[in-house]
Formats: sequence, C-alpha cells, structure tokens
Amino acid sequence: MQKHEAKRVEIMIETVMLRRLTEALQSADVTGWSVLPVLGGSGRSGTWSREGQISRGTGMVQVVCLIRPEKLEPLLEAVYLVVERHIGVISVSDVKVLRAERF
Amino acid sequence: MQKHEAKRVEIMIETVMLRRLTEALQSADVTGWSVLPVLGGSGRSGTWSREGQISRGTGMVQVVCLIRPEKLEPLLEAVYLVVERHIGVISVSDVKVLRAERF
Amino acid sequence: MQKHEAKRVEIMIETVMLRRLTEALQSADVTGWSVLPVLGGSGRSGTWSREGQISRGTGMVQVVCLIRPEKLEPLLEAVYLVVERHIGVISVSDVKVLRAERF
Amino acid sequence: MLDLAIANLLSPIVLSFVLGMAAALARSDLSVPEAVAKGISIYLLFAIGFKGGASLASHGIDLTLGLSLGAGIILSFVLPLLAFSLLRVLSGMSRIDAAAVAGHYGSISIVTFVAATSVLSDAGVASESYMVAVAAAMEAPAILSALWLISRGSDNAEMNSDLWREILLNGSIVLLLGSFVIGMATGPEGLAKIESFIVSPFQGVLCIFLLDMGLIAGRGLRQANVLDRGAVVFGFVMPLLGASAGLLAALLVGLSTGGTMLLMTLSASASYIAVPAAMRVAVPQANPSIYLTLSLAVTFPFNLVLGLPIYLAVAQMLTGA
Amino acid sequence: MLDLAIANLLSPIVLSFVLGMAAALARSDLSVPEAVAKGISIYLLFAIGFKGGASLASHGIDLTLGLSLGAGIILSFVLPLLAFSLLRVLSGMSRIDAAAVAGHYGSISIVTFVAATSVLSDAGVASESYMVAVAAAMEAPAILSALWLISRGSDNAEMNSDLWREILLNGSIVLLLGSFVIGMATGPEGLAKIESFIVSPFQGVLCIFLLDMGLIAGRGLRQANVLDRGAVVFGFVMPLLGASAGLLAALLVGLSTGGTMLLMTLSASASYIAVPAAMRVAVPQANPSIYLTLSLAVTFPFNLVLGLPIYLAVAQMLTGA
Amino acid sequence: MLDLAIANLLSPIVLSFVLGMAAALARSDLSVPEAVAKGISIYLLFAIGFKGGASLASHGIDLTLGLSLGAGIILSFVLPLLAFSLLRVLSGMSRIDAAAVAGHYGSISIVTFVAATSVLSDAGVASESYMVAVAAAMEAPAILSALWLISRGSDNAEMNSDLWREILLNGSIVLLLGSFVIGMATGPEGLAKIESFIVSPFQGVLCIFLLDMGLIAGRGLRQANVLDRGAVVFGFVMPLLGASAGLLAALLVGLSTGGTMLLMTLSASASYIAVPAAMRVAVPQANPSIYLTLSLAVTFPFNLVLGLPIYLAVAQMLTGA
Ligand SMILES: Nc1ncnc2c1ncn2[C@@H]1O[C@H](COP(=O)(O)O)[C@@H](O)[C@H]1O
Ligand SMILES: Nc1ncnc2c1ncn2[C@@H]1O[C@H](COP(=O)(O)O)[C@@H](O)[C@H]1O
Ligand SMILES: Nc1ncnc2c1ncn2[C@@H]1O[C@H](COP(=O)(O)O)[C@@H](O)[C@H]1O
Ligand code: NA
Ligand code: NA
Ligand code: NA
Repeated sequence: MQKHEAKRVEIMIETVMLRRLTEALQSADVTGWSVLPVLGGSGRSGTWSREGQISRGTGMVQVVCLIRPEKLEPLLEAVYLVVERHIGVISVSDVKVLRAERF
Repeated sequence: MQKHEAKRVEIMIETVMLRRLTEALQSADVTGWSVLPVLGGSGRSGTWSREGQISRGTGMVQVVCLIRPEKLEPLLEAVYLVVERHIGVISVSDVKVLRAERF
Repeated sequence: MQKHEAKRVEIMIETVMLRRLTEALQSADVTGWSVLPVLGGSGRSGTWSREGQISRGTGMVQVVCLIRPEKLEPLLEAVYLVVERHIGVISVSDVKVLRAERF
Repeated sequence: MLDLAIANLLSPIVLSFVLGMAAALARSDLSVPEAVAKGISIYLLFAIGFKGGASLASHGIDLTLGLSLGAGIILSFVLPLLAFSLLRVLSGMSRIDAAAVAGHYGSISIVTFVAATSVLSDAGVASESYMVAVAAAMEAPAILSALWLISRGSDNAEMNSDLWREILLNGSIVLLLGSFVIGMATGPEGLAKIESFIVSPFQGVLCIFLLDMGLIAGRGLRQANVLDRGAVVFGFVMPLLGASAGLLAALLVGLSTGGTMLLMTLSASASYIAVPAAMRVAVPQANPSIYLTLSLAVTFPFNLVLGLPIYLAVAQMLTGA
Repeated sequence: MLDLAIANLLSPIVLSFVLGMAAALARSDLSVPEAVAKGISIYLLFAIGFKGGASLASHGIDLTLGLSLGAGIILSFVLPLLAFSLLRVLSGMSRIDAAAVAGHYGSISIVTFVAATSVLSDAGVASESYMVAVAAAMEAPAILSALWLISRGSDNAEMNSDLWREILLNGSIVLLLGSFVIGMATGPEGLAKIESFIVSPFQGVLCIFLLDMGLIAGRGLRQANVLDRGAVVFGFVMPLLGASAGLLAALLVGLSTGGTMLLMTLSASASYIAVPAAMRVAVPQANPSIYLTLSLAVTFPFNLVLGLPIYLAVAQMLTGA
Repeated sequence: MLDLAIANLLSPIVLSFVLGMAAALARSDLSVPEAVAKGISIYLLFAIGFKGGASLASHGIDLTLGLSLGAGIILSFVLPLLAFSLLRVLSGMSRIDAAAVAGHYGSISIVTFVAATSVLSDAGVASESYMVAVAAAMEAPAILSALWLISRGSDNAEMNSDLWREILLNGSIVLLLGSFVIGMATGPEGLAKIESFIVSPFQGVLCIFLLDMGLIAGRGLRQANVLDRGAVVFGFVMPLLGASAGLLAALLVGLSTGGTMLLMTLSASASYIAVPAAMRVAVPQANPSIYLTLSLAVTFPFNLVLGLPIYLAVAQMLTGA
C-alpha cells in the first residue's frame, strides 16, 4: 500500500492552554490534530492525577498532530510560543501515513 | 534487554466504525490492539469536540496496534476497506517491542 | 528548532498495576511520564472493553514515558520486573524532543 | 395562545435551555460532562417509558393503540419525502445531504417529546399512555426512506443486516420500550416503589439536561455557516409542516388532546441521536455538520420555545378540549 | 414461596436487570457510562451504610453484633475451602483458577446484599441494622483462604503488606463502614436531614444500577464459553451451599428473620469488585474471565432472580416468622 | 458556641468530608469519578442559584442589594493585599507565589458558601436571598489584584481580553448567575415545579460532594511539604482575618444575621476553581501546588469544620439575633 513520509508531533499540555495551542496550530496552517485525555503523570513539577482535581486549573491533554515533513518547523515554532513558559513536553517522530492528500 | 522489530499502527476512526474496524483486524489475523478515547480534534471535515456531542454519530477513537513487520500489509489492506469512505487517519511507525512472542 | 534524541516508551498495563509501575519508574530514576486511559482492547487473553466492567480488577492504561536514550535500559529492566507475570505490552520508539533539559 | 407561549417561555425548563444556549454563544466554558449527560438521558428514557407503561397498566389498552402505532410508522416513512422535496426547493445543499437531513426530520427527538409531556402535565392535559411506544416506533422507518432517496441518485448507501440491528436495537429504543414493558408488568404498585425517583425529581433533572442541550445547540449555532439561508428556513418551516401532518393523523386516529399534541410534536421534531449514527455508517459522504446543526441548533430550539405551545393550543382547539 | 418468587420476578429491580441482560444478549449498544455506574455505586454504599448506622443508633447495639461479625468472618474463611473442593470435583479448570474462583465465593457481593435489603423492605421484614458491618467484614478473609490454597500448590502468589492495605482499605469497604459510622454518629436526626436523598429515591436508583449490572452480566454471558459445564453447575449450586452455611450460622447466632436472610445472601453471593482486583495483582496467572463470568454472569443473576426469594422463604420458615 | 461547633461537627456533611479526608490519608483507593463530581457541582450551583433567585422574587429586592454587591467587590479587591502582606511576613515563599496565593484568598469558594447556607438552614437562620449574586461578584476582582501585585515585581503576568472573558464567563459564575435569574423569572411557581429536585435532596447530595472534597483535600495534605510553617499558619489565620473584614462590611451594610454570616464566609474562603485556572494561564511560573494545597487542604477544612460555626456565633452575637 502506498505510504508517505510524515511527522508525528505529540504535545502534552495543560488543559487550560489547549485553546491557545490549537489557535497557534491553525496560525501555522496546521489543520489536522487530535486531542486525547491524560489521567495523570509526573514531571519536574511533581506528580498529579485527575482524581485529585477539582480545579480546572490543572490537568493535561495530549495533542497528536500528523503533518508533512516540511510543515514541522513552522509548527514547532508556533507551538513553542505557547508552551514556552508552561509545563509540558513535545516530541516528534517519523511515521508513514496513508492517504497523503489529507495532510 | 532483548528487543524485536515491530510496527506501531495508529488509526483515528469514528466511534461508530470501531466494531467494523476490529472485525477487519481480526479477519487480517491481528489479535492485539488497544482503543483510546479522543476528546476532540480537527481535520478536513472541520473541528469537533466531545463536549459538543449528544449524538453517538460523531466522536472518534484512537486504535493502537503493535504488530510484526510482516503483518503490516495485510493489516493495512483490511483496515483500508473499512476507513476508505470514512473520515480518519492512519499512521505507521517503527518500534521495538519486548516479549515478541506476544505479537 | 533545536531537537534532541530521546526514546518514547509506551506501556499498556493493567490499572491495578499502575502504582507498582510508577514506583518502579521512580526507582529507575525516571521522573517523567503520562498516563492515558484505554477504553478496551484485545490480546492473547481475549477482548475486553471498559463498558463491560464493574470490577476494578480489570481495565488498562497506557503509560507514555519520554527519556534520554541512556536511561532506556535501566527503565526497561525496572519495568520488566513489574509486568513480567502480567498481561500488557511494551514498545519503544525513537523520537526527538524539544527542551532536552526536561528529561 | 400568547399566554401559553409566555408561560412556556417562563418555565424553568425552557429558561435552562436558553441559559445553556446563551452561555455557549458567549463562549463560556460551562459544560456538562458527557457521562453525566448520558446518565441523565438514561434516567429520562427510563422514567418516561416506565410511567407510560404503568399508566397503560392502570388504564387498560385503548383501541387506538394499534392505529396510533400505524400512523406513527407511516408518518416516519412519509415525512422524509416531504422534507426532501422541500429542501430541494429551498436550499442549495447536495442531493445526498438533503436526503440525510430528510431522514432526521422523519424520525423523532425523544427530548422534545419529554419536554412536551412536561408541558402537558403543567397544563393538566392528559394523554394516551402508549405514546412512548409510538415515539419508539417512529425512530427507524425514516432512515429507510432516506436511504431509498439516496440510492435513487447516483450515490450509494451502505446498508446491511448489521446496520439494521444497530438501528433497531439502539440504546434509546431498547431502554424506552424496555422500561415501558417493565412499567406495564409492575403496574401502579411498581410505580409506587420508585415514584420518588422517576416522578418527583423529573422536571428538575430535565432542567439540567436542557441546560446541556442549550450548550450543545449554542455551540452548534456557532457553526451555522454550513447552512445556507434556505436550509435555515427549512429548519423552521419543516416542523410546522410535520406537526400539521401529525395533527391530521391524530384527528383521523381519534387521539385525545394530549395525544394529538404529542403526535404533532413527534412529527415536528428531528432526530439527533439514532439517525446521525446510522447516517455516519451508511452515508459517510453526507456532511454531519449540516444535519446536526439543523436538527439540534435550529429545529430543536424552535420546537422547545415556540413549537410546543403552538402544538398544544392547536390540539386544544381542534380536539375541542 | 412461589408467590414470593413471582413477586420478586415482577419487581422493577429484577425486571431492570433482566432488561439489561436481554439488551446485552441482543447486542444492543445500550450502556451506562462507567462514571455514572461508579457514582451510583457510591450512592448505594453510602445510603446503605448510613441507614444501617442510623438505625443502630436508634435501636442500640445488640448482643449478637460481635457473634455475627465472628460468624461472618469464619464463613468468609471457610467457604472458599468448600468452593474449592466442589470445583475440583465438578470442573476441569486448573487448580489455580479453582482457587481464585473459590476466593470470590467466600467473599461477598454488596449489590446482592443491597437487593436483599430491598426485598426485605418490600416484604416488611426487619433485620439487624449492623448487617452492613458484617458484609464489610466478610469481604477480605476469603482472599487469604484463596491465596493459601494457591500457595499449597506449586504456584506462588504475590502477597505483601501493600496488597493487604489495598484490600482492607478498598473504596467499597471504606465507604460502607465510614457511612455506617457517620450514620451512627448523627443518628436519626442526621438521617432526617438526608432522608429524601438516601431513602426515598433508593429503589429507583437501584433499578438503573441493576440495568447496568444486567448489561455487564449479559456481555459476560456471551463469553461463557470459558466455562466448562461443571463450572456452570458450580455457579448455581455453590450459592445454595453458601446460603445453607449462612443459615446454619445465623441460627446459631440467633439472628432475626431478616438478619438470617441477609447472612444467607452474603454467604451465597460472590465478589466481583474487591476480590478480582486482589487476584489480578496477586495471582496474575489465574484467568480473570473465569472468575468474573462465574460470579457476575451466573451466580449474581441466579441470586437476584431465584436466590433471594428462596432465602427469604427459608429464613421465614426456620426462624418461625 | 461550643454547642454549635459540636453540632456542626456531627452533621452528616462535615462527617462525610472527614471520611473522605481520612480515606485519602490512609491511601484508600476510594474516589468519586471526575464526571460525577462535576455533575454534582453543576447541581449544587444550579440549586443554590435558583433558590436564591426564587426567594428574591417572593421577598422583593432589598435596598441593601447594591451595597452588598459593592462591599463584596471591594472585599475581593482588598483582601489579596492583606493576604499578600501577611504572607510576606509569615512565609518564605517567593513574591510571585505569595501574590498568586493572595489572589485565591480574595476570591471565594462556592462550596464553602453552600455549606454555610446549609448550616444556616439547620440553625433556622434566614439570610438575604441575593447573597449568591454577591458570591458571584466576589470571584474575579481578586484576580486583578493578584496580577497587579505580580506586575509590580520584576515578573510579568500575561493578561489579555481573552483571559478576561474566560474568567468572567467561567462556568461556575455563568451557572450561578444564570440559575439565579431563572429563579427570579419563574419565582415560587417555578420553584414548586422543581422543588423535589433542588430542595429536598440537597443536603444528601452535598454529603457526596464533600466526601469527594475530603478525598481531594486529603490527597493534597499528603503533599503539604510544599508549604513552610508560616504558610500553614497563614492558612488558618487568613480566614479569620477575612471573616473579620467581611463582618465589618456586613455591619456597615446592615445585613441580617444570616447575610452577615455568609459575607464572613465568603471573605474567609479561598478559591480553588476559577482563580487557579486563571493563574495557570497568566502566571505559569507560580507553583500551583502551593496555592491549591493552601486553599483546598488547609483553609477549606478549617472553614468547614471550625470556621462556619464560629462565623455564625459571631454573627448572631453582633447582629443581636
Ligand atoms: N518525560 C516525560 N514523558 C512523558 N510525559 C511527561 C514527561 N515529562 C513530563 N510529562 C508530562 O507533562 C507533565 C508536566 O511535566 P513537567 O513540566 O515536567 O512538570 C507531567 O505531569 C506529565 O504528564
Ligand atoms: N493530521 C492529523 N493529525 C492528527 N489527527 C488528525 C489529523 N487529521 C485528522 N485527524 C483526526 O481525524 C478526524 C477526522 O479528520 P478528517 O477526516 O480530516 O476530517 C479529526 O477530527 C481528527 O481528530
Ligand atoms: N499488539 C498489541 N497492540 C496494542 N495493544 C495490545 C497488543 N496486545 C495487547 N494489547 C493490549 O494489552 C492488553 C492485554 O494483552 P494480552 O496480555 O495479550 O492479553 C490487550 O487487551 C490490549 O489492550
Ligand atoms: Na419528525
Ligand atoms: Na459468599
Ligand atoms: Na475570600
């Protein structure tokens, strides 16, 4: 089956920042992403869990973004502006996608 | 630790199509997968979010499938028949797995 | 944008074992991970789905762990002790991360 | 009728809906968790089915039951054809989108039905207890009509026994009919046992549900640009046409005032649960934003706020109550 | 007794369960969201614990309290041995699976207990208010017996203080005992404040919960092929044996009719919350499908539909009520 | 006052909170699903807003309404300055963390407010029905003060119209004010329709919610090592100072005993919903563990268990009731 090179960008970000992140993605001409819930985790700012939350002020989501390789840099730059001062992590991997016309 | 080559297939698909997809996986002799919830996203058919849903007719899930490399093509062919006319994306990446006897 | 080599470890594990897993991660000096919910899946021990659950005794989660390459082996060894006798899968892939100082 | 309309507008139920809609339009982050909304809808379906069944058990089966079921099924089959023709005239949307929308308007919205029963009980008007069964019977036939409309064109719709099972055994139908049967089997005694769960708090729970419906409808309205002007007009006109057809059928069958109003409501309302799911599977090329926005963000609010009091007033006039 | 059985069969509670089971077997997509089911179970545990405590506060502590607790603990320890022997005779399942199953049958199902209290209250039969404490006490000992059975074989089970804490402080036990203590502390006055939350809607909420249990049991039944014929027989016979043992203990302790029926129910019922979780951690090599299917899809429905009226009838006969 | 304190301690509400806290500290896995907790908080906000509005509709608008709103807004602006100074003296936390904490204490905790209304209704003390509007008005101004405190230092906070919209239209405020208006519009008649949903079960639902708050507070306490001793002292002293300021304002405005107690409670309580969300966006460099632990795990329990009866006793003394 015909496959095409692409990048998979995975961003863990605080839920309160999600709208700002997707706006940044749109501004970088990225139109495809998916948001997955995160139940808890651990990082430099300690351990947290969804169960221990009443506040909307915490909690994270995972944003997965499949893009053509040439769109990676603009995406990262746009995203970086949003997450810069915030907690969260960004990783990039090489993937192959079907139906390249979608990206 | 002993690691083995494998492929990680990640499929975003509408929830209404999930049963049909897993049946296709089984028909391609794939017996291992996991389904993760998706909260929202954006693509060619616009932006959606779980919160704005009352209908079971929308909403997506992510299916992750770890397989031996040689099973990739049959899997993709089976999956493609299901998602062909539907929205959603499919990506493939190279991974290493422990406990290869499980795949 | 400056990117750094890293490993992405993805572990599917029974919810009842999660606390034991994160303790093992900590013992291997891994301090960053995220836990995502899994709705259902299939494997050697059959098919399951969150909807069919009343027991806390079943159900799985996905743990995603981004680490520096040199931490991979200690991590896998620590994790392996926990999952050894249990159901679940572990996969490793190569990724690039921003903000390497965080890992 | 103005009095009725104003009383309806000032009911906690309608105002909760309006609050949700306003909050969504103002882009507040107010939201009802999906699981809670689903839990409430289970409660509403169970309560309304059970009460219908228990009431049937005490009042006995009416001769009009069979006729009403038949009328409902015919309406569900026929209304999509009407809707489709109207859409082809009014709107520029594609043939396949028009057919998909038409399917929604032939089917029913159970929440509109629930709100109608609550308007009836506020107004002290009785209705046939088996109307919930009629509601259930009207869910699926419209889907068939829509698929027939589609297959007549060059497009093809995927339809098989699997999908039929999914449609006929979808959760809402099963729960509604199942609790109807339970209510029938346990009768007034059964009702007495769970009355303080399914009767007294009912209206309050409905408020929270309609708050959520308002939020969803409001978010939908923000995407209303998928609709051309003709489609929006359709969203207001079609319920009135549907209600007229329902009225006619009710008069022929000889339903009571309440029953007439409920059959009008069912005919006027558009599905946003069972039919969209079926359409996504069978006709993925149809744009879900169009049919969801129309039925949820245009027709549902219209029925809730203006339609229900109109249907009640007309039913009262024409059944001579 | 036939009357009782029919009355039980026609209760909204049992019929809701049957509806769920039928929907699952027909592969309807009806489902209760996990969060809602968990919320309801919190409600049920809180309500039943609180009511028990408040009732204890008004009736005073009975001399039989200590004896009943002791009897419960002994039953929980001993029943797994009985279950294990029976399984080894009846079924071809592995030694370790048999031991795991045995642990479930020594422990208890709190939902079966709740359904039993509701049967009692329908029948107007009083019971000792501290029976919820007995229920809590019977959860864990059976796990110990199961692990002992396993460690006697060549297999080994992982058991440590960590796991003990998890078992003894599992959410259900803590909530049940905690609300029992709260009920005791606040007494009838406290109950009066929250009565319209935990008393009046109780049966109705239980219906929804049992609907969900029916769905789960029905889905479980579809996997019933993991069970051999002997295992299925065990699933019907063991509750009767357990109930007999509970009856004996109740007569020795001198419980009232209601208390006797409840102790029979506890002994007859099989865990599907605390014990499976412990087994997954301690004995991962045992197959969860076997013990979950047996306790959820075979024994739970049996107890709910047939067991409870039988236990009540027998308790009424033998305690001379 | 001792009587009051003991009566408060023995209320189901406070004991449910204590149960949750104990369970969390003992590391039980007891937990309330997020969706359920959110559903309950929607219920509580809707109920309290609606009841306030309906009561306003029947009692008419009081002349003190405007004054009370003004007093609340001023308190919300000023209390952060007091809190900040106190923190700088008592604790070694960074300037920016201190400012963030200060913002929380100027704002309010709606759950503490709800618990206070329940204490009042138990004590049979009436209060101004518009106090829920005062509560809503006090949510946001404190955020402004906190950001001003931060921008005075070298650090900078991100603040724009977008964030303002988020704060002013956050779900809690919209729901509280919205249901207040609905209650006002539908009046006692509207209330009668949904009374058995929002009035009778209220205290019971609150128990479950406080059980969850206890679990969260208890889990927070296990992270209490982020707080230095001075910060902990602040967590107990600040509510008393806040309450005193609220008392003064209430006496000036001329509120009733109940109103005085509620304004004291609002001033004494610290936010853990709206303000943390705003701080995460505007001041990500401030440590959320510090402000969440202080307001949820220290001040909230203090207010619930000791504060409320103190505020009521003082209000009764000084308003001569
Ligand atoms: N190395 C990592 N791998 C996976 N998730 C991480 C990692 N580091 C941080 N996270 C996630 O990001 C959140 C915030 O991380 P931090 O900014 O390091 O406190 C954590 O709670 C995790 O959910
Ligand atoms: N490039 C992408 N990366 C990640 N998820 C995507 C992407 N494109 C689409 N999706 C997901 O698939 C759904 C349907 O996409 P589409 O078929 O393009 O409308 C979207 O709502 C997203 O959840
Ligand atoms: N190949 C696989 N790919 C993705 N997930 C898997 C795979 N195999 C197993 N899983 C997940 O792990 C669970 C237990 O697998 P198993 O131990 O094979 O029964 C399954 O129910 C899936 O959720
Ligand atoms: Na219709
Ligand atoms: Na038992
Ligand atoms: Na305050």
